[in-house]
Amino acid sequence: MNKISKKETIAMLLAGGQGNRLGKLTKTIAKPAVAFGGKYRIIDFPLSNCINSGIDTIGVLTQYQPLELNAYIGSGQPWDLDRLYGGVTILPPYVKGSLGEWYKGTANAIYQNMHFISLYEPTYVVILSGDHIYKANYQLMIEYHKEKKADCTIAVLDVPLQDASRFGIMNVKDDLRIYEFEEKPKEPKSTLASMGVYVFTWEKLKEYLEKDEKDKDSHNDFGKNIIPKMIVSKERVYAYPYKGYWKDVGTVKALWEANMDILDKDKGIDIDDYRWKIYSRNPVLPPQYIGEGAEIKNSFITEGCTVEGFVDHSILFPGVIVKKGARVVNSILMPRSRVEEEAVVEYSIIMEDLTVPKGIKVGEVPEIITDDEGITVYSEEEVNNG
Amino acid sequence: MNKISKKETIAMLLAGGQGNRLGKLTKTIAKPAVAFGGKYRIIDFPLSNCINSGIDTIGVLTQYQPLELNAYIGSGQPWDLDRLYGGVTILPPYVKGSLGEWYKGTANAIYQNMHFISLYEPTYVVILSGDHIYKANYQLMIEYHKEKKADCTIAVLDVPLQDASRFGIMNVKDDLRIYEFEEKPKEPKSTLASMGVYVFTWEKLKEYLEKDEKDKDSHNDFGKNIIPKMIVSKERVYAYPYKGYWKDVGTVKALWEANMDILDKDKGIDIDDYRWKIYSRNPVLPPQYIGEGAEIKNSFITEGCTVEGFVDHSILFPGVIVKKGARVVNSILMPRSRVEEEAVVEYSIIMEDLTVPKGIKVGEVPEIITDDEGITVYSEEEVNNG
Amino acid sequence: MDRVMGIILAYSDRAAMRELTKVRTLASLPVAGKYRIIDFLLSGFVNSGIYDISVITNNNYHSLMDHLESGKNWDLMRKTGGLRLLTPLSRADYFTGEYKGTLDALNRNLYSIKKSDAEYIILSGSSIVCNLDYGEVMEEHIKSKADLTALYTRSLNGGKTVPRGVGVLKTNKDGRIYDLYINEDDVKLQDVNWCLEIFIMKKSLLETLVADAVSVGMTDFYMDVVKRLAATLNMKGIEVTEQFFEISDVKGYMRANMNFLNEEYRRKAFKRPVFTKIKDSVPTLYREGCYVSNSLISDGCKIEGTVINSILSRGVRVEQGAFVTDSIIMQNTDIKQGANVRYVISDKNVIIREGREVTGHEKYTVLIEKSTIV
Amino acid sequence: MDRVMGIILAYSDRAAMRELTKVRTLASLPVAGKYRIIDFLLSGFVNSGIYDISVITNNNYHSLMDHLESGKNWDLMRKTGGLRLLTPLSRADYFTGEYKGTLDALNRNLYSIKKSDAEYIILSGSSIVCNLDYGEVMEEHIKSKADLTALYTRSLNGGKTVPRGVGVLKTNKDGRIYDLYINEDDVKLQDVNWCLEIFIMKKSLLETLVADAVSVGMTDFYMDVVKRLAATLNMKGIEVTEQFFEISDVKGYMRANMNFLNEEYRRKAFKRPVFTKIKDSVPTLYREGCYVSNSLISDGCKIEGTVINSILSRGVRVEQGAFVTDSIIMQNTDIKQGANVRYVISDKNVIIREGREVTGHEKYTVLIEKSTIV
Repeated sequence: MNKISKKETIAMLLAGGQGNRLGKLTKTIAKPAVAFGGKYRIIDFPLSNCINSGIDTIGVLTQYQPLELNAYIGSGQPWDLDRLYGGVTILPPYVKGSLGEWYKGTANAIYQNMHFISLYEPTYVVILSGDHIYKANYQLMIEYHKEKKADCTIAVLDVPLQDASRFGIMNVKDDLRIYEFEEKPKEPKSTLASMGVYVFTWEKLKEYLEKDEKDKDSHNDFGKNIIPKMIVSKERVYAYPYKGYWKDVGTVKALWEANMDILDKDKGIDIDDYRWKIYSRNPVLPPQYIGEGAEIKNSFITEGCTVEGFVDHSILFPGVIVKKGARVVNSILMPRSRVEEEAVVEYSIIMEDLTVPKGIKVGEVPEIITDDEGITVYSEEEVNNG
Repeated sequence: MNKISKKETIAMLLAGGQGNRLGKLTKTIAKPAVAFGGKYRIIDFPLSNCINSGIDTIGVLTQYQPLELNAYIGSGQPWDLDRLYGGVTILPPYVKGSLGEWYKGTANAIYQNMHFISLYEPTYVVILSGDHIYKANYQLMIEYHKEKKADCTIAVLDVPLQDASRFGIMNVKDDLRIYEFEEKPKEPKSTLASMGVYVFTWEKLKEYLEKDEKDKDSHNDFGKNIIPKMIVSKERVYAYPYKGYWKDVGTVKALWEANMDILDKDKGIDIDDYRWKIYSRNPVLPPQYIGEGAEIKNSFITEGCTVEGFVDHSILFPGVIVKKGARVVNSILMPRSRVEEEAVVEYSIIMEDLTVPKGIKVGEVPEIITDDEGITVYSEEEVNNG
Repeated sequence: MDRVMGIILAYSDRAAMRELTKVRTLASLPVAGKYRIIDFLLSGFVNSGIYDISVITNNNYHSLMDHLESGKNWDLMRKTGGLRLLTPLSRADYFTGEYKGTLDALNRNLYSIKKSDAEYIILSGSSIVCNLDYGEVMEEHIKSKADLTALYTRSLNGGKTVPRGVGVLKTNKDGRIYDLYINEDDVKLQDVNWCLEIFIMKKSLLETLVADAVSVGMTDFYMDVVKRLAATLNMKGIEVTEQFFEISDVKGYMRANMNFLNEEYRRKAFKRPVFTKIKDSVPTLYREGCYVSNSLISDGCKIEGTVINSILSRGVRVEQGAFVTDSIIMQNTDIKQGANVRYVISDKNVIIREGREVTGHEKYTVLIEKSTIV
Repeated sequence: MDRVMGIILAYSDRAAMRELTKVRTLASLPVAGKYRIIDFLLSGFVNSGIYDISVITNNNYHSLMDHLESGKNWDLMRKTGGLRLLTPLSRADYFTGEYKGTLDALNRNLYSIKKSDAEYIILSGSSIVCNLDYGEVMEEHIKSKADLTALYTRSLNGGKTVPRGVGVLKTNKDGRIYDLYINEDDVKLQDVNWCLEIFIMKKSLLETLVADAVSVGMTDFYMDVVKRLAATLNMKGIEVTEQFFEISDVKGYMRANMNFLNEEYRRKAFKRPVFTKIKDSVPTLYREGCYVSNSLISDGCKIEGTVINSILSRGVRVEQGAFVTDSIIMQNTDIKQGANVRYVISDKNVIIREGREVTGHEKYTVLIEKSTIV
């Protein structure tokens, strides 16, 4: 490899997660490749955040069902990440010497790719995950990290007290230095929750990754091991208060909600912001056709769709067909799915390429949506069973 | 993923090999990424053969130390393989369900990526390996495969009888149908050796891959399992006689020889053929500078080199420096290596970025080059020890 | 199709297009919402496996250049072949100024055409919207041993009036072309072979024909090559049985667009992919209270009002109470509250202010120039 | 450097270049073997983090377009910014023909310049070979609060004669420019500030200056803006202490090339990478019996003869017994057996036949035109 010029900051994106709690949605694809918001995938958000923040060198760590994700990322061109130096690099697990090692924890995944990071001799490394929907300027966070002379800076969100016990909570001093990190505390002392976005000074991170590898009891995880160890060792770990929309789309319900949120400007995420574009790989499809007799309200509809029925508060991905007399409400229709005449879809996610047959009803109006049960995922199983 | 248009032929390139017998040369990189011929890597040959044969869809199966190989291949643009549909796709091992599986044998590697092949609905699949230096038009082989109505066609080389026992030997009938395959036979019945290039009718290959996976005693290898089984089952397996230069560069000596062969037009491989270009990723370096007092004979020298000494029958990779009074004979100088004043390098391979210090002698003239011992590989070990 | 090179003459703008081609070439005129005419032509080549394409343009080609960029979006950024934009003034001084006609355009770019190692040329105009599969016609051309093949249709503009300037091929019963004429007035002819401006021939023949004709001072490929040599050369016509719409006046432009609202036509036109420049638009947002019917809508629009029988390009806003019907609305047009737009072609970046009314008629479409505020 | 846009005026060909610029613009003239002048200019921008670049060209730009392609080779194929080639005729009819001068060139491309959201402009000519780091001078420009900064050198052409046409900046002791003149004869001046044709200013200022000057009929950026406004605007000169060679006649071209044989100069010139078009050449083959000394050789050559004090582009063949000394040999030149070439510039695709002798003199270089057989 040619010597690569130095980059001040590079980003490492953890995209290996299986996303168990997304169930059927991640049966054949990795979580970051899950479709979102009409024409995006979850990974479009961290990738677009990077390029909009001026970070043009990104390692994407993959492990679980990566084919679709790899093909989607490709050369990185859709995110303007096809560069002579840097750009986006897929980092799968590999065989070294005569042994192959899967990525164990998040920290181990980075540890195994330290040679990649070293190529660019960065000063700072941003660690991101591919599970969250938000817009953030990482450059501002790096400036903050520099100001604080921090070794590690963790983006935090102020959450309602009743939700705090579901998060990793940071207990901070007045200057926002973190003196304690508690993973899902029963009695939270603070409401500052980790967003899973870290800025590390590379020298420091390297030191801790190497130490952590030698610790046989470690889970090799950032949240469980690296960060607590750094705090205990009195390293300068700071919280960076983030304001704005942020959503972990780790469950079917959260994914559904995050989709619905983009329909509602008050919810705080505007995907149509020319100063902070969310990039994605565009399908080659004709414009959408809205037929006579169609009725559409508060919905996002994209290229290749044909709508002749009723669509309310829903999101239609590329190539979706909604026939005459069909009714789609509060639902997400994944690419190339079809709702036939007189079929009804409510509070549902219809998976790619599937057809809801004529007259069939999918999903129902939940009394209160409290958990995943509220949302029906219409997948091949349903088709085969029914 | 968008539906992809059908491709008649796709190629699968087995690039996961560690190349044990190349020793220090493959300590940190996969064999197909080993430098060759002044500005190429071994993998440039099968990739260039593909694009020159009109095959624009290639899966590259990697496993061992893939970072450098992946970075080298990148978007595939240097081989004109950066395409909207098809192009080159890196296929690393991955986790599926909750289990990760490394590629076991060559056949298993293809088996684990059958979903990738299926995306293109090909009629024919060409299986290639990343260990050989040759130029071949695979399209002619596919035409032959069609003519013979074959299920599998294997490219074969007519080798001298005394060498035959080192190869997989095909025993054929008059019409070149293979009735027997012998791996390294002690008493070869024929001199037709497999080149490790196969054309399969995809439907057939799928069938045999699935069968082979169920066979617990199988090594899941094309040569050991798939091909013999097909022959035994009376499938139409044909030999395709290849004429021309072909070299397995699996050992240090073979790699050295193959490099020396390109200096000699009579040896039958011409890398400077505008009708069959060998493409590679070009480094960004200035033209070579030949100083006063330099003496050069029968050598390939490339960009970024500075030569002030004596260079005979050698190959200099990008950025090599040969100082005044230095002597380089019958040797390969890998990228950015340096031979200081009065140093002597003979019958050697100097590894990347290394310096042969002033006045030092590396390698010696072997009486007869019969095995790897004849060629010295100058690596970091030597530097540290010496 | 390795041995075939496509040439698109991308500059035949005609006065009857009014302001539509004031800021662009005909080839880069928006059509069917998010496309430009050239997208269909390029996609036709690419889908047929032809990846070696020259686009010859004359002037006013800024929007064309801006649209095509590297050719990457049409899979035409290649190490061999790929897309080339050929402009006048790009070569040494003995040629100056704009092209004098199609022959001059070809002649001044012969140096580039000669470089390709293609055996055949498909020469295309840019005033007919089509995403043709060239595989079959190429085969037929080779089989027929014709020197030159011209493609024609018997169904142009859905049988409606064809404006003057379109060529008609006269063929005898074995398909041989014995004459060509250009209709000199708007006509409604049945049973004639409307020339599609697509010609197939060996590259070597094109080179000879162009050099010969230019050396005796001729300028037009139609009249000075096809018509003049109809008796001498073996020229064949091949009928393509699809519906074609040509764009040489505003009426034709309207018709070619509106036709995309027809399901059958749309299905055929998009059977093979049509590539265009990627713009990273968001999906279109349909707000409470909108009403949309029989319309083709591109991404990036926001619709709160009414849209009927219309075609919207990317980034169009239709505010509450606004009413758009039987219109073509190009990129980034803002139609403010309560505005009323009927039988209108609104060019890019137009603003129609609150409550304004712009109304044409089925027989006369009103045209709003680029970046106008109404 | 996100907020900086580079503009290269790529068309200042001068008569003194003889046949060298007959088939190309000055910016695409081969230099240092495998490069073109523009490679150094573009690399300077890219290495300084400036990725938003317009190249304004006038005519004869085919080789430039062919060389630059999509900009990918300079890492300038970008979704935002990237490389734009701006040609005359590309816009609507009210501007016709070639540019009348640098101001007209800028004015006719203002529409494109205005689109960029850059804050600063670095405007560069194309007759000086340099791979500058703009980081420091940008900082200095901002700190100095000057309206316009012009870069100058005190060491042009290694202190040798500077041909007429090059600008000289008059500055007072705090660096402020109070006048500019153009040397009107070949001169050998010491202690003057040779203008590098590189100017830094706010984009908004450039837009205003151009529009104002054009509206009163002016044409030249040098005389009609810098010189005319030296009293009114706060213009500063910044010295760049590197060696510079300008190419405005054949002698200067020879000098700028031969200088690359100097180790010290070469080391500085290539300290930062210089990007160029990828050609997939094989390594150069040195055959038995060749003798090469003090020469810069590109890939793809085959050398069996003698090469001394020369610069070879890609794909040059020097056969047995052939003798090349003190010469610049461009791409794909064949020097046949026993030929003798001294003090020669051989353009692309030349063949020097067996035994032929072409000899210039240190004081007069012989020029062989492109594609000639000698």
